[in-house]
Amino acid sequence: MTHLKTSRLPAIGAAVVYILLSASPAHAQPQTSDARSLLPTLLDEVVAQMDQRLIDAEARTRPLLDEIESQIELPELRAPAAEAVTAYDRPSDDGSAIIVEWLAPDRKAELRERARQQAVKLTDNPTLVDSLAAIVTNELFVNVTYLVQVAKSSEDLVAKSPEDLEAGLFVTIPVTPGAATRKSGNLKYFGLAGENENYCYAEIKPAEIFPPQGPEPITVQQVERFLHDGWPQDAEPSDDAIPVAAAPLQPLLDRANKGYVPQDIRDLLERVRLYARITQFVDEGVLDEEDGIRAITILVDARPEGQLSPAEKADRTWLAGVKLQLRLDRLVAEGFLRDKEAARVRDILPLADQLEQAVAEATVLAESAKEEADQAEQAARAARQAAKEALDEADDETRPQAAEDLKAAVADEKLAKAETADAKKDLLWTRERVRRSRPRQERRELDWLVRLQARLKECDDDAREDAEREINAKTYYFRLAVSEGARREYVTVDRLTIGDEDGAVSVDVPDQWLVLSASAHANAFKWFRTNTLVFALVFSGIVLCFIHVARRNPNLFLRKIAGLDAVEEAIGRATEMGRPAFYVHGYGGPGSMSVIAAINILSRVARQAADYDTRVRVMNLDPIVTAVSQEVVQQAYIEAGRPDAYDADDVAFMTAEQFSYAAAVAGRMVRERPAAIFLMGYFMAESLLLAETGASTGAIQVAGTDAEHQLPFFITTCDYTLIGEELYAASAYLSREPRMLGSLRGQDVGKAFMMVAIVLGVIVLTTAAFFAAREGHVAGWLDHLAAWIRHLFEAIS
Amino acid sequence: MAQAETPASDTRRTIEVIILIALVSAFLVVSLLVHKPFGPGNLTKEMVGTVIAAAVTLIMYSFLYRDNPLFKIAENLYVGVALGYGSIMIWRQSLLPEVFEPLFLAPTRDAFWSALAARGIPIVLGLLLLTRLSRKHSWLSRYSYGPLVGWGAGMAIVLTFHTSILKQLQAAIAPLQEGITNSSFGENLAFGERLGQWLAQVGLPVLGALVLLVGTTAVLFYFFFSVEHKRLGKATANVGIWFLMISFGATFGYTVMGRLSLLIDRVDFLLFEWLKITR
Amino acid sequence: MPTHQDSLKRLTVTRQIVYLLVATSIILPFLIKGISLPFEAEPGAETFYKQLDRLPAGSHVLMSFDYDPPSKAELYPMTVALLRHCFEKDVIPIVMTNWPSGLGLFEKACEEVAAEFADKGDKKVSGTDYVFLGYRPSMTDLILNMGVDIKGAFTTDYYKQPTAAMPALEGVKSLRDLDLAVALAAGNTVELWMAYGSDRFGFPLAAGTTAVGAPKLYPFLDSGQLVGLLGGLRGAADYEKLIERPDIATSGMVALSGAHILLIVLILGANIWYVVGRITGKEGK
Amino acid sequence: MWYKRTIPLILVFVLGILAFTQNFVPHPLSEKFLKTVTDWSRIINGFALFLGAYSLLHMHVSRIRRQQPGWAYSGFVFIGAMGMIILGLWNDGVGPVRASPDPQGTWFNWGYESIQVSCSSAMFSILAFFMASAAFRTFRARNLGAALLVVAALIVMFGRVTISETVGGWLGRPKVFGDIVKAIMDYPNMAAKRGVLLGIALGAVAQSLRIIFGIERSYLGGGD
Repeated sequence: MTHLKTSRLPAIGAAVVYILLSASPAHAQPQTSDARSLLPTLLDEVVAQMDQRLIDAEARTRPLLDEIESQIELPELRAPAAEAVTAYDRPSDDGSAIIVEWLAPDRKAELRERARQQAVKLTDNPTLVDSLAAIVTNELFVNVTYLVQVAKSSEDLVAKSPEDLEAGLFVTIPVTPGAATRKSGNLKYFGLAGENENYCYAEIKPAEIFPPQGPEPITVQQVERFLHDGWPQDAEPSDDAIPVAAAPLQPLLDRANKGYVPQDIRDLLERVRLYARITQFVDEGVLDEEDGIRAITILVDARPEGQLSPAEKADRTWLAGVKLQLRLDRLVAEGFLRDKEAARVRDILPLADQLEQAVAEATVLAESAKEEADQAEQAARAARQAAKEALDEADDETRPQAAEDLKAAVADEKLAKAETADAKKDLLWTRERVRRSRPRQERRELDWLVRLQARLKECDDDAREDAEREINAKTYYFRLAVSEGARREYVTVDRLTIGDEDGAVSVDVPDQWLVLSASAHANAFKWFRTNTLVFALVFSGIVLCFIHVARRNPNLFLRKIAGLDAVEEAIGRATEMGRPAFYVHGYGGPGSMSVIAAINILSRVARQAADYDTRVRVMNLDPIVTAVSQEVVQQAYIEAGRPDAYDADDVAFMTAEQFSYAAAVAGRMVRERPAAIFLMGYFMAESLLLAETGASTGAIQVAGTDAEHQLPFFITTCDYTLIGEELYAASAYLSREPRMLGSLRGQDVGKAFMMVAIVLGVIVLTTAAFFAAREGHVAGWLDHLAAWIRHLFEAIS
Repeated sequence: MAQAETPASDTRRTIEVIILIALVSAFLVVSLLVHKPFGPGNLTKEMVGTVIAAAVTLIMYSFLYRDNPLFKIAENLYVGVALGYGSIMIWRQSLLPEVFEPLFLAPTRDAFWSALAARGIPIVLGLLLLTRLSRKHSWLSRYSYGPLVGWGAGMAIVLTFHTSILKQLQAAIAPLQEGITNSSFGENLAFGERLGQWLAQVGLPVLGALVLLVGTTAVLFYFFFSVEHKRLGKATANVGIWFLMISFGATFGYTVMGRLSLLIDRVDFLLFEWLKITR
Repeated sequence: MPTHQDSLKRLTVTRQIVYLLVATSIILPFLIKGISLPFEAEPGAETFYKQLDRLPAGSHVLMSFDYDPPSKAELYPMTVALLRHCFEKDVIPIVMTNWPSGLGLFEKACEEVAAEFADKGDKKVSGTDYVFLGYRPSMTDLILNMGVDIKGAFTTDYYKQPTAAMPALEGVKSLRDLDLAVALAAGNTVELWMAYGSDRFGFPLAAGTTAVGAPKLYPFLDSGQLVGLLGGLRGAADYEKLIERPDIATSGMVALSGAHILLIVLILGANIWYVVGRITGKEGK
Repeated sequence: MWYKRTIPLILVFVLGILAFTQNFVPHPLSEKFLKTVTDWSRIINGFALFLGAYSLLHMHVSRIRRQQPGWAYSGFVFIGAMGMIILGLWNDGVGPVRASPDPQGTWFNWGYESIQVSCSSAMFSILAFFMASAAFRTFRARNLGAALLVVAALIVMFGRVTISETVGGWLGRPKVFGDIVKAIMDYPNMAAKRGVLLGIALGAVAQSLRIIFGIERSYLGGGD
């Protein structure tokens, strides 16, 4: 039960008291990662005590629990109701999957209810009944798994019709229901409440179940030959062979050639296919026998890359070359390669093989060299230690000699270390070293081959994607089942609709499977982003409207900003003292917000200075901004009626480099000792340097920046600081420029909305949480409102 | 930082030059003594690099005394080196793989044509961008970067809304306290323990959530320009300012660590790599 | 104006004294051996660590190192620690950057850490066990592009090897296929990675920043847009602690403590002086 | 003239609206469009980077040509830039195409490590000194706001370094300062940052809007 009714003040007081009190005994702190649970970690001791009490309580209640568990009857396996099962065409953005949604029967609640019934028999403490029921539910509840069976037709093996399901032609896929998959296809967004947490969603990816067809189907003979040749007769076939050898081959191959098989078997069959082609080419004389045997030897080795020796790795690379060679004719036929290019590939492949062999050899050499160097280093270290011991034990007579020895040993060790380092580097760079030792022409050819292979892979990937898209677009029929161990329950319907649209007849059919159908299509709209769209459009409308309004009426109300009075004051003071004012720009080109704002403020400052006949010196970091500033200052003098008083040298481009800029501006500050300094724009680390130097000259400083992390420095060193957006507001306030003014007003509307949304949202949600445990009309209504608010601001990635 | 010119500055300058020369010689002597570049195979690229790095580091620190010619030389050299490095890297990492290689090193004729189809127009647009250097034809470059600016703006509207506004509002609009369902324990505890439990589960989280609520709203209000800050408004804006100040303070506290660690890194370099002090 | 000159001179002197104090407080801890300040990793760093640690071998982690040499001191230790952790777990780091001037640093980091593991007999090969993609211009568009097709955005890696057939990138078509992304930033790139990357395409993002940049990322940590945050050298030291490989960052902690204490004493002292001055009616500046 | 200004502005508008829409359309065609535009952007921006390098060099050239004060220093920019470009193109005989396998690192890398890395690190580390002196001189609890700033800064500074755990250990709770820092960061700091963030985000959206609708044109540069 929450304690929200308690007033806040005692809570704060109690928190302080508790923190003070609990600061004494040392205790291992549990690490928490949740940002909001930090303060509670201070209370870990109490919690630990609570835990202990709970453990004791558990020990006392164990017999009771056992009693309940032996009595209880587990809820039976039930399939979801047919009405609550739906299949969506367009669940995924790229159109790669069908989504199935169903409302799972709430077994957990059922189980808890049964446990409660049992518990009531044992105790009459209602709290204890609740706890016991909860514990029993947790202990006994088992999640059932769901299965989707997708129909496939006997002829082309890809989904055909619902009849296939009855004929027993289907692929069974276990699905893991999760909430993550309900995205674009789901219309339940934008403030629609009432989501049931028992909804499950599963993705079915047709292209994974029925992957695109390989180039040629594999025959039983090929597999048998592979099994026969692949392993020496005396040796046991490796683990990989067993699934192939143990299963009846033909059906497996049918599935493999065009259907759903696990990845490892797919890999194995891929090797069979390659093997078949190699033997075929050996038979036809395209490959010589030696190469054929070598290829097959490499092929049957199924070890992962990491376990191979350098030479074996080189062999694998060679095999990849052979694969390419075997494809060449087809590639030429497809127009991917020209004859000349195919011939070039044939020429290069042996070179590539030679290179790989050389790399393998060099690696072995480098490895042994490194080992030797390691040993040498160890020996040298031992020698040095021995020499040191000798020196320690030496008497006066032998001491000089021992010292000499030690010196020599140290030098030796240093040398040995250097050699080890070299050997290490050598080993790391072996491949590059060998490659570099080849003639230039050869290297160029090899590079070409690498690029060709990459291009080939790209094209293959594209082709596969196209094929997958085609597969996805087909219509699939499937049914849903729930399973627990060997038991299986299908989702069934009692009524079937037969006939076409004109004469549909509804028939009673008891326990007929519910057959769903869908095809994977790509979405056209992200429904879950509807709220983003609406908010963005509304906000854009408001901003554009206000810009329009501001054009007609530039006197839109803006509150006065404290720092702005200071601008006038500062110029006034400069006039009094007869010293110049400095205006220092920050980073950014003419398009950046802060520079636009700074220029607007400059135009006002310059105008005032022109009126008072005070010089303003403007420092710039950007050449274009310099030009714009010059225009602005000149304009100010013209408006003041004194165009002749304008001096272009007052507006100077200092330099574009951060520290030179800081040094140059700081230098001028110290020399010219301005009476007022304005620092406006986006500043980085140099902010401090400028503001501190400025402060030391005794000038009034007014700063304005949207660089948040520099604000502490400005706030402490300057007399007035425009914080963040105040810079833009100040510029709009001074310039009355419609685009600034209008969008500022639009932003204010946005901010007002956000403030209201946050405050009201928190109030509603808190109230709803408070009433959550109670029954009643109000509670239900609040719950709906809270859920609606949550959905309204739900942003899904 | 430059000092104000005074009549005494001549003598001062002489002294400074002498000190400077002394420091430079000291640096060289120390470097020679520590690194011993004489003898076969001793003078390596690495050693020269370390000494140069130490030199420029110390020159940079001379800025602490005041701006000086050595600092300016090092700084400009650095700008140049950075420029050169940047140019080479852009060539290596951008134009070479995006423009040169796909077209001129295409493995097949087919690859060349598909590369040209995919990259021809942007390459032309990229070349148009270079017209910015000419005053007369710079308008041509607008055809290449204009659309990109528009594209970026369109993207930014949606993505900023999503990331910085909606996601943040979603996090900000949370109940002060999610209901505690399990009230079974705590029945027969001492008062202190119950208080502790209450604080841990209700009091402090609610307090924190309240601070968040008040702070966020007040800061938003501070940057609200359409009403005058009077009475309640002034109070709220003041609360906003306090929150801003605390956050600036926190940022400063963090920043200190950042800046000091830069210094630590350099000191580490000077002591252990240049002076070769054993750790 | 004599008073002005005086105040200037006083200022210069105070300043130079402070400089000297800072320098001493940093150098001394390095020279005095045997000081060690035990510490425990902060919860924030631990969350980050767990995100990477839970990944199975062969997972893909994108590491965008968006900083340049000036921020090396803070972020390079993090870079090295993260790479070590990846290699230890046999997770495949896909390294890239949006700041070309840092390329040399990242190349060095990858190669040195790989060499370190090769030394232990666990050879890490570019293209198989890790990928260094390098740099491409136009950050936001690059992220969007990678969200559709990573290999199209980086047709070749830093070493000019085509990415199309790279074993390390097997199964990674777009950003959506990542198991985790890590952005180390000296600027505002974390926000961009969030807006254009993780929130747009949906993958977990963790961040490491310079100390300056960390506080402003807290709202994103709270909203779950970031799954972890390492701030500054302390963050790096925490991470080194967690992977049990104390290195540069950890050794910097003592010096950091010294300098911090010095600064705290200075600020406190100045404030007490100021308050006393105010109470006694004199100007306490 | 219309082809100098109007058509580019229309292009800005069209692309802006397309980008806006693209975010709500997950169809593969829309993704393909996204890929095409971003591919183009990458290529075009590659050229833009050279533009930046050029204008920096140009600035230094004109500084030397006009013999502005300190023009001689600009010469060092050229020495640095040309040196690095030559080293980079030569790259120990490998050319700029691939990274070099030389275990010692190439001369190009050498220049980068010993000049660029150390110069920029050193330059930034100077800030440590400035920050210390500025903090010492200017951090005063003049009013409530400034006092909050100073106190928060002191607590965070102390809590973030490891010595706070040692001191905390004396008090019996090593993590106590770390926890207080975390509380400051997680509550008041985050509240302020979130408020600022929400405001800034609205500003950024408004700026983008103005660009799309041609209200903000300063990025087009001067001229007609």
